[in-house]
Amino acid sequence: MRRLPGLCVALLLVIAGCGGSSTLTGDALQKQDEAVHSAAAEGELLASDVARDRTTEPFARVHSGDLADQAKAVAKRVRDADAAPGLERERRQVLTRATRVAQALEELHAAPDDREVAERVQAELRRLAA
Amino acid sequence: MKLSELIGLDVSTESGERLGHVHDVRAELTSRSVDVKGILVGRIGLLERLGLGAPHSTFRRHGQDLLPWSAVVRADRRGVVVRDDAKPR
Amino acid sequence: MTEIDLGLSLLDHQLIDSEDLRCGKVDDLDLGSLREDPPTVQAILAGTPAWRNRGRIGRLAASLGGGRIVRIPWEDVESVESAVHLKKAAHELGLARGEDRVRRFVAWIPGAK
Amino acid sequence: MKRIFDIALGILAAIGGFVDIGDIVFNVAAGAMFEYQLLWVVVIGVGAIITYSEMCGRVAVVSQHAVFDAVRERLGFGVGLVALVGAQLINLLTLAAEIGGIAVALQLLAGLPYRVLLFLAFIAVAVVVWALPFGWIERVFGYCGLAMLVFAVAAIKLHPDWSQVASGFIPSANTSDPAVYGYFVVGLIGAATVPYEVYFYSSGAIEEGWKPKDLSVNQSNAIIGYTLGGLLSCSLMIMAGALFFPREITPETLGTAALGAQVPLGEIGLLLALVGILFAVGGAAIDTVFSGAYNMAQFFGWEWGKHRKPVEAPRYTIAWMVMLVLGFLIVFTGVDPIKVTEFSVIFSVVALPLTYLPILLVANDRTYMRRYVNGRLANLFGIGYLVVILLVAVAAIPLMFLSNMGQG
Repeated sequence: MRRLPGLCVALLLVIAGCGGSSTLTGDALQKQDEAVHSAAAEGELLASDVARDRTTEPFARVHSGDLADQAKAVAKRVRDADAAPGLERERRQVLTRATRVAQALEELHAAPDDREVAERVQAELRRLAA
Repeated sequence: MKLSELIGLDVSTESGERLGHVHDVRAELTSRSVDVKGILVGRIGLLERLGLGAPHSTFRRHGQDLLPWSAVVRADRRGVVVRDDAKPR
Repeated sequence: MTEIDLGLSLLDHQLIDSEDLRCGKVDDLDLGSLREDPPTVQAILAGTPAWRNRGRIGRLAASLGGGRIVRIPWEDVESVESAVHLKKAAHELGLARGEDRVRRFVAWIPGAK
Repeated sequence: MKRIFDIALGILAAIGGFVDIGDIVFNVAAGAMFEYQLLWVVVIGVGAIITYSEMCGRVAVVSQHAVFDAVRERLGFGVGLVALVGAQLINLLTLAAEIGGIAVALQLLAGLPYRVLLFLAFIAVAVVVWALPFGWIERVFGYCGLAMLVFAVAAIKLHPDWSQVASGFIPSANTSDPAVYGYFVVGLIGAATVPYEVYFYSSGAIEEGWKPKDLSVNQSNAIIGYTLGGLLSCSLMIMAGALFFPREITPETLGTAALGAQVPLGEIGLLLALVGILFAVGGAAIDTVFSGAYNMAQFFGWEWGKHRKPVEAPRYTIAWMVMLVLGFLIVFTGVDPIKVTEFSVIFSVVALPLTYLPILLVANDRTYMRRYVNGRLANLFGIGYLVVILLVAVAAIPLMFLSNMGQG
């Protein structure tokens, strides 16, 4: 029976983790950062194909829009939350990166058949994904 | 009585020893009628219901006993009572 | 002449009418009086209210559904295989009501006939 | 000659019909997250679906018991009804996900607004189910789904490290996050064994009027087709492992899968991938609609079948229509089809034992199966897989929570 309190705490932590608490721990921040990276890296692949005219206009437009939404969702989550003590600087970094990735992808979304825009976006996203 | 009422009833001997439940009803199918021959009594309810004791199943097992209907003294909603000497084994 | 277990080989099996249409399940069996020697299957019972004795879930399902019990005397049974084949057509036995009620709605869709 | 041709066509249809939205989502995500490490799970999943499709087909043809005939007879009314409700809820979620998938694929192809395309997908599925004959549906969607083979070409063109790929077929678990790993094991098995495939296969065998003598041909079609379909699942994972894993990309949409064909193959790769996804997912939507109606009809004893005119099987007809409308309404609320897919796959694993057990029992009953009763091999695999599925079913829900649905 001694284990019961421990179990309860573990359970509560799990529930809290699922419920999306408004305080970002280091781990949670790391997760959000990985999501931004993922959107940027995928956007880079897409932009590179647009720049070389290896895709279709609808696909480039719709998919860049979806990726921009992913980055925007991260930005919103990070903006609305407080960072755990000592993590405020990291929180801002993630927020800035997410916002920039979203902007770059929005640019591609707005001009999905412009090869020059695509080249610029690709370079920007490569930098942001690094 | 309906089959669904008979299946699941308690089975005991006249002297009051509990034998289990009615799992199924064995019958003889002729071109004209279906005559009840006996009841299958056992304790492993769920497995029997799944047909593990079916006469021709690969998984046939002997968790249930066939009591001939002639051994039944009384069968109503309160349960089935069989003669003492019908007790299996 | 074959030995069968009623719960396993009849109960819950498919009913098929003389026109080869599926028309319900064996929801229960009427064994008549158990004082007969031997008792015999008097009739097949089909229809929502017959689920009443099929455990707690059956009782709940029966109370939610409407309809009536259809009694099919054993004389109307042609043969027992994997399904139970009947000697008469579903509508003669009163087993076609459920399908008939819905048929009206389907019939007006182009290409339904 | 014609016979060989027929067999080849049957196999092709089976390959195209194997992959659905669940396979795409879980295989691509697994490759992106664990590279080739989870390939062995696909083999297990494909083995399960082959074992039980074979058994269901044989049971249906020899004993005329489709899956839910067997479920009701063997589990009884009460447990059977629980199994029915569970199966229908899962069918509904799966259907919703597949309709969403059709709309997403159309959107990526044509760029129209998502909700308009959802409605279009709904109408298209309704018209096809209503108007096309059974055999046609299987073939048309199966053949067009073959465009998915572009992913096999993509996987090769991405030059994966083949020795790494090979070692993925040996179970191993080098992971810092066992819950996520476990979640993907459950998901990959669930995606390969989605229950509607078994319902559809068994009822389809009765619809097409197979006789015991046709059994061996049809069965080998399915076995070869599913094996090759499994290779297609593997190539999705290899593609993702070679392209997304090193770049740390976590796929969140179907578009990411299509991008996986575009990067190595360009525009033609993209188009083939989208057309393949469209028909694979569309065919699955149709199979699910049918499966839902089959299950209801078989449990309650209604007349059923596409070979009947709608007025001859009116309750069955209404059943599929209601299924389709409900499935459409679920995605039309705007839920993410990918999320719906994940739920449907994970819950389907939980419900699977109640489908497999009755089939295994009837397949062992000589009264109905006569000389076609399960042999040792079928029982060895049948019982083995039942145990595997039971274990996976027990683990599924806890893993879903522990891994935060694979998010870690």
